[in-house]
Amino acid sequence: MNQKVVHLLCIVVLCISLTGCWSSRELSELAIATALGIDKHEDGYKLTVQIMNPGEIAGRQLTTRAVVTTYSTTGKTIFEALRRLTTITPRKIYLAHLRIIIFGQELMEEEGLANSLDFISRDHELRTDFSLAIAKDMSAEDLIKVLTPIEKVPADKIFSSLKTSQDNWAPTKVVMLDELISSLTSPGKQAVLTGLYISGKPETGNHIENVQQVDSPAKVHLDHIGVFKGDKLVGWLNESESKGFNYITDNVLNTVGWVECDQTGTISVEVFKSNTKLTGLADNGTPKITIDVKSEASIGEVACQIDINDEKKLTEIEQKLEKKIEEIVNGSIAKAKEFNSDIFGFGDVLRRFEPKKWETWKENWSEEFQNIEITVNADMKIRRTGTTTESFIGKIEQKKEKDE
Amino acid sequence: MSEKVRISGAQFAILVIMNVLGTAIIIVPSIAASFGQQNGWFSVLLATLFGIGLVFLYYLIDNNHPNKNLYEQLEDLFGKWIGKFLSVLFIVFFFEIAIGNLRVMGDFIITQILVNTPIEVIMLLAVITCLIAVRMGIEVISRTAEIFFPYTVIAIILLITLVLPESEITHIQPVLQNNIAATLAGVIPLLGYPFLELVVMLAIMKHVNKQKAGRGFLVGMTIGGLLLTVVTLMCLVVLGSDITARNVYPTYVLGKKISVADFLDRIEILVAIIWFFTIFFKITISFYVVAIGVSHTLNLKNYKTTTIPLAYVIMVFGFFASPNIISTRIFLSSTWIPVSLIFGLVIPIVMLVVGFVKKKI
Amino acid sequence: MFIAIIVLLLSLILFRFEYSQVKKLKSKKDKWTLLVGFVIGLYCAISLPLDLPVPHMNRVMDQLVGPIAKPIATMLQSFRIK
Amino acid sequence: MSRFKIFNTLKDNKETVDKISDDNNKSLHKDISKNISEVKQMLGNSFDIVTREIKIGETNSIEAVVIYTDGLVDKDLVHNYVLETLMIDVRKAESEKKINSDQELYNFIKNSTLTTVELKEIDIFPDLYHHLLSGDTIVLLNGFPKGFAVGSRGWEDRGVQEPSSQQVVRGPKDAFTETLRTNTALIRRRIKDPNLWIETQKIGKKTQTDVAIAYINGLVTEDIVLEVKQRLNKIDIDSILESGYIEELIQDEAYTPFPTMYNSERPDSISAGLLEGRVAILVDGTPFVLLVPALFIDFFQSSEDYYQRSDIGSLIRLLRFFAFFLALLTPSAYIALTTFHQEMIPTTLLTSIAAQREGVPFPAFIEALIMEITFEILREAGVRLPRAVGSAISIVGALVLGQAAVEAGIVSATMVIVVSLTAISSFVSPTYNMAISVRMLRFGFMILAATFGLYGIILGLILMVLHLTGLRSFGIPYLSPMAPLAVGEQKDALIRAPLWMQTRRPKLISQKDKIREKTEKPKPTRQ
Repeated sequence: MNQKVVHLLCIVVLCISLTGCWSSRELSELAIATALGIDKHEDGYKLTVQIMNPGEIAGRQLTTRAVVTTYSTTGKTIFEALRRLTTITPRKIYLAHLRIIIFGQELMEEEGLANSLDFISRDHELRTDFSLAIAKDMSAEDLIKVLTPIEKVPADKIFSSLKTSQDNWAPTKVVMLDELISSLTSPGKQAVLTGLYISGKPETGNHIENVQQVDSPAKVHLDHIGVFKGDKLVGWLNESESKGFNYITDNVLNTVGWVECDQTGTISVEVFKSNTKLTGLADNGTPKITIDVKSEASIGEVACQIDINDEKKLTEIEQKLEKKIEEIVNGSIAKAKEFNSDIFGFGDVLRRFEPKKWETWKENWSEEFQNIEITVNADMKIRRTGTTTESFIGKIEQKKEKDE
Repeated sequence: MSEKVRISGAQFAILVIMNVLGTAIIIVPSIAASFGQQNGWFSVLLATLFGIGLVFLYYLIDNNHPNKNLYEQLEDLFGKWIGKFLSVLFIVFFFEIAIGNLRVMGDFIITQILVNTPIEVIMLLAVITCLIAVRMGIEVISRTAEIFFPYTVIAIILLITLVLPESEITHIQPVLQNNIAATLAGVIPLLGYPFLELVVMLAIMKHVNKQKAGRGFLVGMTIGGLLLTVVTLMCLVVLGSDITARNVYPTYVLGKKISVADFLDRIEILVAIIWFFTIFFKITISFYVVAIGVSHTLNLKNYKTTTIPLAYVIMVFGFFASPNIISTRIFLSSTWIPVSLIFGLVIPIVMLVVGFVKKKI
Repeated sequence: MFIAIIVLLLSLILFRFEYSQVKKLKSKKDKWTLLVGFVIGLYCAISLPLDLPVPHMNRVMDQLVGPIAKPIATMLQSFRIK
Repeated sequence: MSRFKIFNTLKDNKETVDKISDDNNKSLHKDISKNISEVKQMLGNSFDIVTREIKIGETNSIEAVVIYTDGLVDKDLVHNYVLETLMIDVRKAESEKKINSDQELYNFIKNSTLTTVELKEIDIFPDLYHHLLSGDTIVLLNGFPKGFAVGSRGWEDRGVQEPSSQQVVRGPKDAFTETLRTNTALIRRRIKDPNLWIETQKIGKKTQTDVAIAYINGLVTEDIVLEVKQRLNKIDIDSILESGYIEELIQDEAYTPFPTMYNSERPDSISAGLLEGRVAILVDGTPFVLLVPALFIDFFQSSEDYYQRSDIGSLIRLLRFFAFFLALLTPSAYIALTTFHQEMIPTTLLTSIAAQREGVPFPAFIEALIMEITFEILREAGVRLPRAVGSAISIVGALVLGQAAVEAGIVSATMVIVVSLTAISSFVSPTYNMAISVRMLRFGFMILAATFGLYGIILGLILMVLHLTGLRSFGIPYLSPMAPLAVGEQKDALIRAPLWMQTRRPKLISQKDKIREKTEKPKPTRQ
């Protein structure tokens, strides 16, 4: 009965469909951005964007042209700078596949993070699955320009090495956008960002020779964690402090630690499981935090004469490792206190355990943070010894002695 | 006039669920978190309990007048002219639900999915689809809902399970320790949106088998409310209260968090598009109810007469409903509360009381 | 202007089809409702391209229930996180 | 080619014939020569009409004529049982002095001479033409304004062969043929139940095609049978050449891309349908038999599902539904993802797609359209071409076109993959007509995807489902048992439960004689 009308409407739908394709963008009209660098500039911001050249990555005939290109502009705001980029880029920049955003150190120290972050969190094109980092002692622009071997797209290299080093080595941390924002806004936590820097000859980084040599002259490193207070960068944690930070924030998936033997030499262990529990307590009005680190490890390398078949010796090693973890953790906390920045989220812990007291501490938490009492309990269990039991090093040593 | 068709209890329950979720699923977590912070999920839970209470009220009303829809009941209870006047008010209320949801849907699509497309076109397409659905009748609507329901539920369950690894229970701790007053206050806007809007179901309840209507309503309301609660809870647990409150569409951000083995990620649009089903049915039901209301009030022979003009009006009023997304949020937590209380609670209670009194006499 | 004319033309075709359907109902009221409804609908339709005034429903409601809504809103606002 | 003898029951044709020839109810003449000349004139001296004038009897010799249509009759039968008996037996009988008058001779011929099963007296011309053209032999005697129609139908026939569509690996390999009798026989051989009723009627003013409706009385809902009959009676058309004519003229909804009647050339599918309480419509002259009511899911079921283990059958059925959606949505999803929602594609995949599209001059939508249309043309060419070259050419065409187009940079390799995936998926459908619907709808979805991305696709899906839920096939909701949901029917919908679990017939189609079987779950009898 009303079939006619329905069909008419369907035709109308199709007509409308045929007249406009407002939001469509052909793939060949897009410049897929993989990394974004934000630096301070006298005009406001300097924006550097790394765009990949798909034909060089997956095309059928690869040439020796670079796989990525970078463009830089300046602008009063980031949004403005990004749009101004269209005057020099051949295509519209597409940000949804961004892997990493790098901030220049200068910008972080002087300007702060907040203004840059708003655009990043507001723009619909940007997702949340990219990581953020700081260019340590250099501008983000220089860092973005470095070509990397193996991983064709440099941003991919940085992203994946951030991930693998977080998973296997521990002194770095992949910081995603929402985590960063929530630690920036939370009164009981301060933000951190991993630092990146170039070693070798940075000036050769953006030449194709950088990837043509076996040993690239310019390499990207990542092993420091930048500490924020408010939204400004106040300092850096070194490798061992970064590791301590990751122990406290329960961010250790797998790492390697070593202790010295009784004699000369070292034993390395692979920590394959680590859990940290933070408990807060208000003890007579002063905040108190207990850090329980429970780790399991296996022996990875024995470079000294030791009989690891001996349980007592194993317990000794365990105790040494525990002590070392405690040292690392305490070192990290001391550094944080030095910067007066609660990067571990102790305030958040107290908010959860002592919500009432927290309300009183919240106002001047940075002072309270200095007085915070911290107890570290490390518990290390060695579960396995690898594929061999006793090391052959002992035998070699004995042989040496005999030969002498 | 309304049709003489039957819909099954299960179909009715599905329609109720679709109406509870509707657009609410994309913005309720934000509203809840902006009040109760980490306890926002509790506000939604309380509102759900209230909603379940509402079911009994509506069930009693319907039970007094089986086989009569809302407009017929109003005329029965209050006489022809007062009844018609109240019907008109209800029609305006349902009309507002239709255009409000249309607008929220349009805003959502152009903010997140089709950025450069004019909102008029998005809304026009949705209205045309709704129009076709409304003209096909409540039977076809409820059957279509039946077809799409599994996908909606699977999408929500997938969302919940896939973001589970990202969740951190610390985000909602301490549980119910502070912010209690704000948590309770947060229930109030949630009552109006979406639970009191469920009064719309009174207008189609007569098509449902009398015994099954109440059960369907109850089941639908419970499942819908619980899904809303769980989605809010997941938003809070995964994103934290701050980001949940800050985002306009936190559930969509939650969808962005889906990542299974670095392979099954970036599927939030798919999830969002599937929620579109719930929104579609919410708009369609309100549209349908407005259409039968108008034709009942004017004593028309066929409700389809009014559908095409109404489609024009809904489209344009939807476009002008609110100047921007912020005003929609303000509207939902201010004006909409008394309005929905009047139509969803006060008038139904009066109807119930008058019904009882009349029966006694 | 151009869009308005297209909208009008499409609507007239739609009206023709719909009117032939409604005619079958043999009800004067239905015919009149359709006619009046279409006039209102057309006004709405061309108001978009021609910028004619259309009431903003949310604002109308704001004004109608403002006296009750205001205190509730301020009360709620006080509970909101800052 | 085997030769089939067809014996038709003559009596039930009377009414229809009367109805058709109301205007021309001319009686036969007494004079035989007048009759002959009238017949010859009416049929335009067609050369396949054979008239053999003979004289019967010795003493009471009567002029007679035997008329038949060459090619439609079984010549042996005419020779042995008509001509021979008339010319020899009558003479013998007469010589024994049994026949005295012409009237007696007439009765003798009628009762004792013509030794065929079917014999009918005719007295008007329309009857004569009808029988003559149906393959009966007409015997007219001089002096009588009436004659005999002797059932002698028998013509060259294709014989029962393997079905050309709906092939199965396991299952019966016979198929319906162009002859109605053979087809009914094929069904009867499967269902030896007295309640299998077959009613015929003639449709088509010029073609006079036999259309039979078959159903199992007691299983079928009478309303459906009545509805089928009423709809068939409403048909007023001059020709019915295939069951497609019937389908188009009696379906519920004229404007729908979806088939609301099932057709099959497999006797086992049709028998299974009859046993579920459906009605089959058989049309003379085509091997495709219609089955009503037909539901959406019927088009995803193959009779082989029931001959295999239930788990295999279920999985394959699910695969078909999946393939349905692939065939429907793959190109549109590709367009939507590459032109609207690039963020949904994993970066590495996006890079390789982007690299391929780098040199392609067309937008993705146009590219998809070109490839889809090319493919449709190839497929159509493959079907119509002589069988020997058809498939080879289509494959070669696809390969050459696809490969060369990619090499030349006109289309991207991904698009070729997308189109071939779509094509393969559309071949999975066990019924041809559902596959055609999908082919058509695909283009609509592509347009929607090109303008609104996934939003458009979703709107299209909602519209499609709205349309599907609104459809009915002879009163049965098309999407049942999914919407309205019938939990009990799910055993034979998306999946195929083991036979011993399907104890009841589909209740939507028939409410009568609900219990199908009472077999218990099989287990060894000895513990």
